[in-house]
Amino acid sequence: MNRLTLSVVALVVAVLPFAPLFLNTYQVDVLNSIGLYALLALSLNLILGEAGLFDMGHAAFYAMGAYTAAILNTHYQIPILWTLPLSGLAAGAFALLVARPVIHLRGDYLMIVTIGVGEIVRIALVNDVFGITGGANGIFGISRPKLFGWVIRRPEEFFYLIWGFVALTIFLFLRLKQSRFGRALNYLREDEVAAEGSGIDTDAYKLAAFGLGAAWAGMAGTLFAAKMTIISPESFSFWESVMLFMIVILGGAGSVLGVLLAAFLVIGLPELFRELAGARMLVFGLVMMVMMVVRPQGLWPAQTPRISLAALTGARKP
Amino acid sequence: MLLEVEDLHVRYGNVEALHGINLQVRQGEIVTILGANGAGKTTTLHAISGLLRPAQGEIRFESRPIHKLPAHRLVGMGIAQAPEGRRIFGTLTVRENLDLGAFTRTDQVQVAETLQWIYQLFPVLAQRREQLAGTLSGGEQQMLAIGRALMARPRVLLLDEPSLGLAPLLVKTIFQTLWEINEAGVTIVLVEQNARAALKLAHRGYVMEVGRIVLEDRADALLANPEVRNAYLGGQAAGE
Amino acid sequence: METLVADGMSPARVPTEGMSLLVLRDLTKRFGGLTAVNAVSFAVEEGSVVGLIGPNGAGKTTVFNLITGHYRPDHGQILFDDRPLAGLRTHRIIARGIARTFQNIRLFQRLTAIENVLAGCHYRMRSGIVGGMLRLPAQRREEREALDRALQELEFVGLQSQAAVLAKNLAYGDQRRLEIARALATQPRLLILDEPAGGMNEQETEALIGLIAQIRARGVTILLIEHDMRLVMRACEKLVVLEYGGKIAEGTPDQIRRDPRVIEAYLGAGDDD
Amino acid sequence: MPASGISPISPIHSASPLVEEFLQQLTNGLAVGGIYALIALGYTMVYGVLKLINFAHGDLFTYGAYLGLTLLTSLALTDRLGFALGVLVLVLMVMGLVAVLGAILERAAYRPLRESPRLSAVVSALGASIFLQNTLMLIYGARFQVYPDDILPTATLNVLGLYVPLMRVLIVLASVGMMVALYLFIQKTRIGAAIRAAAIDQGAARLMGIDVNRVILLVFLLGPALGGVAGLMVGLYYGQVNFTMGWVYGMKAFTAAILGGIGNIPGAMVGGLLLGVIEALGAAYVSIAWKDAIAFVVLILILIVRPTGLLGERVADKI
Amino acid sequence: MKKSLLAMVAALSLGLGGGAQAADTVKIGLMAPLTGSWASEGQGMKKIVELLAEQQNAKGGVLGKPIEVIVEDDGGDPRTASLAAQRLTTKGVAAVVGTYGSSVTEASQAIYDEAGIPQIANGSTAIRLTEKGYQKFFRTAPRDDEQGRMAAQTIEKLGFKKVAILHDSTSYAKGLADEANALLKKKGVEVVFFDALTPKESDYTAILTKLKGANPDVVLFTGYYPEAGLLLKQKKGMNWNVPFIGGDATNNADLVKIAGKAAEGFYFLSPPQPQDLDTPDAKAFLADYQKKYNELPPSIWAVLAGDGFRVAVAGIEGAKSADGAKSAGYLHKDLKNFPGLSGSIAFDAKGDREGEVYRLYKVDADGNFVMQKK
Repeated sequence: MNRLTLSVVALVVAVLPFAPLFLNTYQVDVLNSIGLYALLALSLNLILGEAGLFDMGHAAFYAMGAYTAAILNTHYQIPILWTLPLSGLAAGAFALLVARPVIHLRGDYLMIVTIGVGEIVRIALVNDVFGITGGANGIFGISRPKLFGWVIRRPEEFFYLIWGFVALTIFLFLRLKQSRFGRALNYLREDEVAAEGSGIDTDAYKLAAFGLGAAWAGMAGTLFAAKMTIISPESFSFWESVMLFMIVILGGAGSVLGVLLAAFLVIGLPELFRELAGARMLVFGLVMMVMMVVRPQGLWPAQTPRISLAALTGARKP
Repeated sequence: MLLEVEDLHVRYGNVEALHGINLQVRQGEIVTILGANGAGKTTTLHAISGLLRPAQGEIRFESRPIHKLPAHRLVGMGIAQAPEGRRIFGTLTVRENLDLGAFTRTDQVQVAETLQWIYQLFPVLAQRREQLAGTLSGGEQQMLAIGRALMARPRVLLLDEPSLGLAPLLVKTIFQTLWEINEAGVTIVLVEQNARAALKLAHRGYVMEVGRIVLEDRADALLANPEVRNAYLGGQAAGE
Repeated sequence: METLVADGMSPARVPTEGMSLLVLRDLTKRFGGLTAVNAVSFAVEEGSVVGLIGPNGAGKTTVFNLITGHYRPDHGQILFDDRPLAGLRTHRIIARGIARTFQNIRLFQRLTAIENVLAGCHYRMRSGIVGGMLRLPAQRREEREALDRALQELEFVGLQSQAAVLAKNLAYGDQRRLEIARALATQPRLLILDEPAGGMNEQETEALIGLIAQIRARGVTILLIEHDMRLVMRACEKLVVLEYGGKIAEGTPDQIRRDPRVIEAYLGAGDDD
Repeated sequence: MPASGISPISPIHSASPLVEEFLQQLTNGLAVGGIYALIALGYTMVYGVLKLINFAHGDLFTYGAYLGLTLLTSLALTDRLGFALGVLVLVLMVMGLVAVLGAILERAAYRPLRESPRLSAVVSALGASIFLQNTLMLIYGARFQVYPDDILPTATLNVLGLYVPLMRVLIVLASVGMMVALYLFIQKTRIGAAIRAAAIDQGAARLMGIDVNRVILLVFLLGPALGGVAGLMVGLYYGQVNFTMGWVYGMKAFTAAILGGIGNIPGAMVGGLLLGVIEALGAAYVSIAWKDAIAFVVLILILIVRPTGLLGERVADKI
Repeated sequence: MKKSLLAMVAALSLGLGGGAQAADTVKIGLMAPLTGSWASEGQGMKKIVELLAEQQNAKGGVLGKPIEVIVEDDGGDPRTASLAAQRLTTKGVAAVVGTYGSSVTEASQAIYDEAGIPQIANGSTAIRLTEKGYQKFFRTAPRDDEQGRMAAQTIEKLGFKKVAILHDSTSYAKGLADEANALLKKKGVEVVFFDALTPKESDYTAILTKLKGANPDVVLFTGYYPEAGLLLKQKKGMNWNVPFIGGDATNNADLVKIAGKAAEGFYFLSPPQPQDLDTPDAKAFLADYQKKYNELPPSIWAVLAGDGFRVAVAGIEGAKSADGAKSAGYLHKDLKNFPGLSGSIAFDAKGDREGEVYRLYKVDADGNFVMQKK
């Protein structure tokens, strides 16, 4: 990272916590939306960016988490934020279950299977599977989250909840990236055969990437359910998966900061183009195309090398 | 002069891989290019066959500048390459591979003659003509790669490491055939790691180091050159 | 040492000071109608360097892939350290102490040299998702140790100055050596090299012969496939020759060099280069 | 509560209504599948040569439908030339225009990304898809567009008790005909060989004297042309088109291409027809509401057994 | 490049600005699906509301100030709708009209309620929208249960004994189908088929074949007009002459365009068609609309958005204040027999429209929608 970008990042980090003070509720809500998508995209980035597994059905895991939270909250009156780990677990377990038989599929074949899983989940939700998802109506009446007795209701309040979780996610994921686990995902992205031949259980790591990414998406789903207080299948359509996919690739697969930046653009641009009314999606599509052509590696590609020379020389000294 | 390369510079992005190469190939010659890995031998071949665009310098074929022409135009003019790693079309049959070698030719009768010639040079290809090329062994694939290049009836044949990964017996066979091909009038430019075999076959040789030509001489002179022996022939050979 | 001419029978224990680290017994692999490996048996003694040679398509790489678990044998046995390997997945086999390099270089191209070598350290490390996220002291210690080991291996193959260079930006010979460093980082007892000198010129091959000797001096047993006869003759103490999937000869380099069947099938007559 | 004990399925004229219904559903599925197959060909051809999933292909299909409508109504082709000739001219015009659109798309959105990571081109394709779709909405408006309904003959064939509209038969025949023609072109001609060579190894193809850029251009003319015709056929036969229809059909066709083994031309045909039949039978015998889910479950099961689709090459990783 | 990226981000954050300005106009928000699947409805809504505002302003606006209509696109999707709603709340609107689609409306209800802005929905018929106790939520559209009741009555009255019910899994269509199903069973009418099709496809012959196998007297389709049109057309192609009854979402002129002659004999339930609006006021307005846009409104839902706009204005005028609580209070209590385009309007305590709105229509041989006598 050069000095300019470092200082810009520092500036954003310094200013962001105060954003609700000088933005109106709409603008704060746009930031909340961006934050949710940033969370989802970061979770997809583990699967798609770090491990190189083409997942274009990520909305299924997001839905899994949101519905788990909503059902637990409305049927069993469990406070919505308490369901966070449970919906993460549910989404993660679901991902492991469905990914297990198809984990050997390569590239585009895996992509269509994930698209299929996303559609199957959506259709199941629409058809009110097990009679608990509310069908096309979805689930409503989800209670507002409470944190230390404080009811979170206004966008300004959600801002801190969502972005606090984003900050925690970035912190953890950046560390994970430089760990044994993170490297293993990169090995299998680069060359599966060589990774297996270096003693890495590639199947286990692919599943782990799916499980962890899905679990995180599930937790993002909980926040979404808490924010909207009503969820319905149309919030988890194929289009959502496509948007997340675009965010990760546009940002630069495997790049945490790039993914964040892309979440700002992909979610923010259509808002920026609101003045264009009916033409706003047209301009959005054009901008996507142009950005990709101008920056084929992504807006902010992953930094290499990630192990600094300083760390190398440090390690040599016993 | 059949082929002339003059002050050739090639860049990959910001890195210059060739810093001004000069070489000449006369009609009927076998010329070999030696050098360590990364010296720029393959880059030179790719520039000649049009897969890479030179940043500077000129390549002339029969006195016509060709360095601005795309690869597919050069095949018709008489420059064919059997690339490194063979790059045969694995899911097509042997016969289809050979037919593609003659893609630019329209003289069906003569194409059939060339095909017979190639089956004669490499009888195994005739036996396996209906087989998928990907199922051939490494040596057979190399023969197919050479045969496919010859189907264009080139004036000059560029060969990139034809002995790579081949058993000693096969290397001998291939080099024997290269000699036959040359006898039939095809000029050959040969890039080889197996410097000894290459120099024994070639008339002349060039030695490249990090993007430059450092030595140029008759092949037997290079074979005797102590520097060359030291650098590329591993000092004294085992078994001698 | 005595020559064991192939007869499809299991090899007699060769009386050397070492034990047989790897024993192949009657190994057979078919692909569709093609028998790629046909009842091959041989043994690799602990501490030795054994060469597997033969014409292209003789099934040498298939034998390697059977040993490292990329393929399952249709018939026969592979014993490593007297325990069967059959049915294990590759990473389990690596954990048993077998490491390999590939005929076509398979590095993690967009990662640095040191990260490539760290892949070899992977299975001896413990930390998982939670450890990685929280960066606990145990995990930090483990990372430091792994980094240290990886650097040692880089140094061993002479690439310490290239540690932070992306694998794809390394020279060809350096890439081959990096692959060996990655394999060595798994701390193998048996190292399997598939055409390590492929694409090297004679001088680079010289250096490789030196490196093989060094690896052997560390006590690592080596099994290699190679077409470069100078390397094979000088580095190996035993050669196994395959043709059409079957073993046609086994013995010392000198014996093999004079074996008429090997000359006919593989080496060719006449001058010896 | 039904008071009577009469079965809801009353006997119809045929001896075996169950068999009849099954056959009817089979023909229903084949008719839809033919359209899927025609679109799937575009995906598979582009994928074969560029390893790119052209997510904008579905929108080219929509353009075929819209351009067809505009040409049909503004030029009054069938009035002037008669039905058969008019439709033929219309088909050719739509093919040509959509092919040109495909070529422009290749030039603008994909060629600059040819050396880039594959997924970058996928995102560019998605962007192009959004762009194309919304352009159409701005030009024609968001309302459904409707083909004049007096153009096609409405004759219905009654074969063994099955009602098969004549146009359906024609559509299936036309689809199969175009597919066979394409297959022969790829397999038997010199240019077809060049396409196959470029699909395997572009660099080697250039060394054969093949102009790879022209091959890619050709693929981006042929695939969209077939997609455009499919759009026209849907418009002519079903009568209504809307600017988002390419998204639905495109996804189905992409599924079909994968089912058959992407990159494989006969695979796209088999995959398309099979997907149509699976959908029809799934709707008939399991549940209409779960039809798409059933199709995906079948796809996943097939991929578990055959990881590269029905006719896809099984690429063993060469080690 | 980095710099230009930063510039983009900066532009983005600035572009999202533009808060409320000084109130020299009365702002009325319209939330409508201008893009996405229901863009055609949304654009109709926009045209109607803008024309009405123009006319109102010509008459002097409201409270002596001109009316400014602020349109936000909800994309027909709940998440975008919640952002659109937030944005409208920051613009100082006195009331919001819209939107089309119950779940989309639902995603915005709480936001307006918390901001104290009255919302008058048009194309949102789900029962529960008015069961939550929001005091500032109204709708000009009738509720699904009323339509369900009407559907069951009609089927009974027309004497059908075996009914097949087909919906499209959307919240609205499923709700209506469930409602009708329960009522029909209660009345002793046999329901021989109940399932959902997948919207947006072109070929429904597989479904029709299955339907035919169930041999119903009549098919009740509760989904939308594009699918209804195709069903009718393909049903005719199969030589199957069973009558079809549609719900109010099939009320769209495009239905006949899609189905062609096959539309003849199709029944549907709907609030009165734009052209059946019989008050002179409505007739005059439709003439103006035709003059300005050279077409008729796409459906009754757009007209109901127009009514929403008029009601919103009436509320402000009646309360003599742009304050949300006051105008909402006026609408609940004091608005009686308000002359809307779709007939007289009054709201009950829940914010639902009072009175029976539904009519039975039948398509005649020329493709006209003919209102049947009650």
